[in-house]
Amino acid sequence: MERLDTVSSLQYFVPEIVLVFSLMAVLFCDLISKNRSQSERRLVIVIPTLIGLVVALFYAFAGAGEVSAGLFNNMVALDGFGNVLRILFIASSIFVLLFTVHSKELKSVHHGELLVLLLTVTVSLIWMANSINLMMIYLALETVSIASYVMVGYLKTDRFSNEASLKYIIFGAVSSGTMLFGMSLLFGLTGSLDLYEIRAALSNQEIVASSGPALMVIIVLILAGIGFKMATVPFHFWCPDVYTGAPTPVTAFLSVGPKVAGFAVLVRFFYGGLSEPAGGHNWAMVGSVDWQTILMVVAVLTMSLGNIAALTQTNVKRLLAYSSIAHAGYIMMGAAVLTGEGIQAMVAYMVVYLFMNLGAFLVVIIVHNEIGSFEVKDYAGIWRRAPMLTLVMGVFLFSLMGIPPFAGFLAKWYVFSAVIKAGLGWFAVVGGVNSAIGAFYYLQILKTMFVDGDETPSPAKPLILQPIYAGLLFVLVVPNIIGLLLWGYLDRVAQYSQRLLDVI
Amino acid sequence: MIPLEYYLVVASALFSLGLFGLLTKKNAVNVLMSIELMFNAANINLIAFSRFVTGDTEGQVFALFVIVIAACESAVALAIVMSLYRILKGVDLPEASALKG
Amino acid sequence: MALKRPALEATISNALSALVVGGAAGAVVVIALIPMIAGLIRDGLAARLTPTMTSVASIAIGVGATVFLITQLPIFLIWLERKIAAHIQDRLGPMRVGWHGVLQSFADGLKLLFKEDIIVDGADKFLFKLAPFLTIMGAFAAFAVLPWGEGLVISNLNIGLLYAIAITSLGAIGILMAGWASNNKYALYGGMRSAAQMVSYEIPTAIVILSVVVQVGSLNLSDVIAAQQGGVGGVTNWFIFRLYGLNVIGFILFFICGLAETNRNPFDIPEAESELVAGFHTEYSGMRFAFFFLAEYGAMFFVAALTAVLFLGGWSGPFFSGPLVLFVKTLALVFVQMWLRWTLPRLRVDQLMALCWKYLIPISFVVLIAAAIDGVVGS
Amino acid sequence: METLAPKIIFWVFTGLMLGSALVVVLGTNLVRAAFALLATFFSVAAFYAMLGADFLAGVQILVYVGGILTLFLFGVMLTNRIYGLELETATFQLGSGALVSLTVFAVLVTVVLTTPWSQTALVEEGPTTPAIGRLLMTEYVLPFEIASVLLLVALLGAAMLVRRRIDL
Repeated sequence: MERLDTVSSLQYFVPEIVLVFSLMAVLFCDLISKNRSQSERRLVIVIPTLIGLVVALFYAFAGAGEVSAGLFNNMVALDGFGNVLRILFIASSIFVLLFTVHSKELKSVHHGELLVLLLTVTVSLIWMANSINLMMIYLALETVSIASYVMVGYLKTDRFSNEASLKYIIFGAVSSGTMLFGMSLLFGLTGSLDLYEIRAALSNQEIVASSGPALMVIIVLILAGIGFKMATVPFHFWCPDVYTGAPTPVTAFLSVGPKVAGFAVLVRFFYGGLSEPAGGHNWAMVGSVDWQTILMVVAVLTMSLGNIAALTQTNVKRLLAYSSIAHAGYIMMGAAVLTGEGIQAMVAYMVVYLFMNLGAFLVVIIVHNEIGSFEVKDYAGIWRRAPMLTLVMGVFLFSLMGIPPFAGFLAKWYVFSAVIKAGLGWFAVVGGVNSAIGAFYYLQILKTMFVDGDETPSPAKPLILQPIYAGLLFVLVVPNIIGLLLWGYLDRVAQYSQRLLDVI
Repeated sequence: MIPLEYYLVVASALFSLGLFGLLTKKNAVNVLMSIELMFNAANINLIAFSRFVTGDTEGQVFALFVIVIAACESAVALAIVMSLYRILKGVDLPEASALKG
Repeated sequence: MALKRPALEATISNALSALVVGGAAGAVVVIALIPMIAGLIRDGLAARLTPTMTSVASIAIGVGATVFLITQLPIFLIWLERKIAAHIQDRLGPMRVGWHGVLQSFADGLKLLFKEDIIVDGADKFLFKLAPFLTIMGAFAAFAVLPWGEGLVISNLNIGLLYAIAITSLGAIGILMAGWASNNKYALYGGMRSAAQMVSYEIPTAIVILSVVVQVGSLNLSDVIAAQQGGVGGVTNWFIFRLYGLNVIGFILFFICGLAETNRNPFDIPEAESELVAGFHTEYSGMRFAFFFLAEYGAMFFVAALTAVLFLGGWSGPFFSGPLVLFVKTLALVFVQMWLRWTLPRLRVDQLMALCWKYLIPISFVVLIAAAIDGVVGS
Repeated sequence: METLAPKIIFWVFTGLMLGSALVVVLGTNLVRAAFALLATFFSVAAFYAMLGADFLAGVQILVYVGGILTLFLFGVMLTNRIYGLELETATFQLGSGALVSLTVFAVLVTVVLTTPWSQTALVEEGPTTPAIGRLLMTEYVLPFEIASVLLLVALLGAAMLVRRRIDL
């Protein structure tokens, strides 16, 4: 593991720098266009945001090389895992940016601050996912949180948006305070903030023997903060309310970005700080606490609760929120197995999840633009008005279910095979049962869309897609349909991402 | 000299008090105050450890960042509270429960 | 003439309560002095006295001198202000008590001491009583780090400037508390305006202070003065003459912010009598009212003294150095403050905020960046 | 005398801190709770000073008392009917709240007291400002820059949220 100083780190940091500069540029463009008309002004701020994100995406691809190092004196990691997630975050932001353009919910508000916040969250998600220092983790996590609190409450005249934001900030502040307390105890126990030094300190037998309870408390406290971001049980309370109240494009973003970054922190913290490579693709825990069991229990509870609670939902956004909790459980399965395959499976799942979940939310946005409702029952008769849209939604939902020809199956296959390979057959069975339960509520939406008739007697007028949304739907749906053909690419990405900082 | 454990126990007490306020208070601003108590408890820990365990200023730098973050967080939180107050004319948490299910 | 019995009782009880208040005030002042006492034990006079004498003697001297200074100075300043106001308005001002009314403030103080101690109905009694102490504590505790001469500083804190900015913010809390506890809407508006104003103007103040800190390389006030000694006639090294004249801008900014921080004209909207009766101290009377007055004049003096220390060389002067030099410089600045008060009209609240956020803060950043660039180039 | 004084100071500030924190969480008057927070923040600053972190003590007073507390007071006063002092703050689930927090306290204290923290020899207290400044400009330069982004965004977001005008 190479430790680079500030100046030599900068060359690996181009996407982040591009994002920071573009957020300042957007702020500036917003200010100088104060006297323009609304549509002009929106153009003036959307274009620099898009350019910034695309340029950052380009550099993120260009920078995904073979080097692996601890940048800025071991503050953030540069490795395969981080490089893949970096691309993932920027890509999801581009999608979300394009979602906002014609969204009916955000039509009446000024977009300037929203785009600045979007760029901030994007860049700080990258920092969060790559932090290998407790202070960096905390700071990046809080930057993500604070910016997304404002994004959730962006519709300031809307009661739901405001309430969601208040709930989000209170739960967020509590969990971050709890995590901070845990971090302070960990700092005291090991005398360091650097995750790799913490691992070294915890390998010391003397400390291990005497610090069992302390380490246990620390892990529980820190899991509160990470679990909040991942929305895993028991820190998932906020998730349905916030997802329902937030503007839908923001919800779509929250369901991908911070969640993935939360899992990245989980991997960095537990694989980097609390376990060490033990030959082959295996990791072994350091310290005297069996945190693997904790993670497994959390994973099982999370997916079961998510799936069961989703069964009774009538609001699409709420249903997708519970579905995203369930998916967090599946991703957690990959994290809990403590092998390289587990990390591969997580990343593969997250990549696929990006396409299927954002796709489902895009359909929700389009339908809401048209019918102005998020209730499942109002989706009745969509099939007659927009057959293509319904088919596309079908693909996304089948993918979320994990039905074979679609990409979602591939994601689940990765996770379950990693779990079985680690010798945890029962864990895979639990996952399988959960997938079966999950199928119910996804099918329910489909049934409403396809079968249930529109009660209004007037002839159904066809739903017209904005060209930009049609293009986005196409981009999102294709990877889902040809899922199995993408196996080779996904495999390469997954293997590349397994290159965590000190295990190449 | 006061030993390390004294500071840690006081910090734990402060943390638990914050937790108690958090669980029992209805007013959003009061809940935010309780959260500040938790942040302060963690900061006492950090600084005590940086004095007794590491003997350098690393923990103090962390505490400095925590103070900065706490300031940002309460600014945004109170802005949200104000914004919600304009709609609800009150900031008791059980009132803010239109989102249910 | 003999007083009627109830009236006598009332007078006695008022006098007693005033004494209690006064005693409590003394206690608070002593609490405010704790940092100074600690500083004295640590470095102050320790070198010059024998070990056994150190603690007792230094505490006595420190407390005695400071209490005398901070309680008597405002009384003098109040008299000064009245005379200046009068002469600006072409009249004589107080003339009867003592030579040119020099004892007028003492007479007023005595009167305030014997006034009935009123706590309005519906006031939050505890906070109502606490607020003046908090305010006066914030104003006077700052004096602990003010260096009066070579080694003549009560507490030579190495975070002196930070301490000074931090502890003065207590005043804002005290004012907010007074405004709240009075249960009077004018008082509450006054308190909130005042707090908003003080918090806003703290930003440019701190940035200007930082620009000086960048040039000195220390937060210690003694170091700030040490960095300004020497030069032609002992004057040219003052910070106001350095940094290619940019520090003049810093000086002016700091002075303006000082006016706003102490709620002086033209920034006295918190107590704008034409809009808000008397602002946060509308409901206060007697000794407690006097406390707010003392705190205001103490804060004025401190801000002027800090300006002198930061930009005008502190106690080091062109011909000779010492406490008197700082005192003269400070009084000169206090005179300008009073002069402005009786010359300029009051700002509106939006003008006040616009001035701070749109002009003072950007300009202060320019000064800070210039100082930083100068420091980098210089090294 | 030499050994007694720090102890007295410690216990005084401990009492002040926990007492005022109790007022914050148990008191029924919201404004008093906010003002009690002043004492808490102040005694935390005193703790920092006792632990040799003089710069942090200054920052604590400056940011918490001068900034956050003022913000809270404004928050309280602007989000309540401000005339009349009956500013009650209601509580709920007192019993379970007490149970949970007492359990947490018991667990934390047990952990804190049973864990052998690896303590080093105490170094002489000195000014910490230069050391903190150096760390911020060398090792922690990235967090420092991130903090500036955070401050910018928090300012922007808070201003956006409280601006009354619904601008297009």
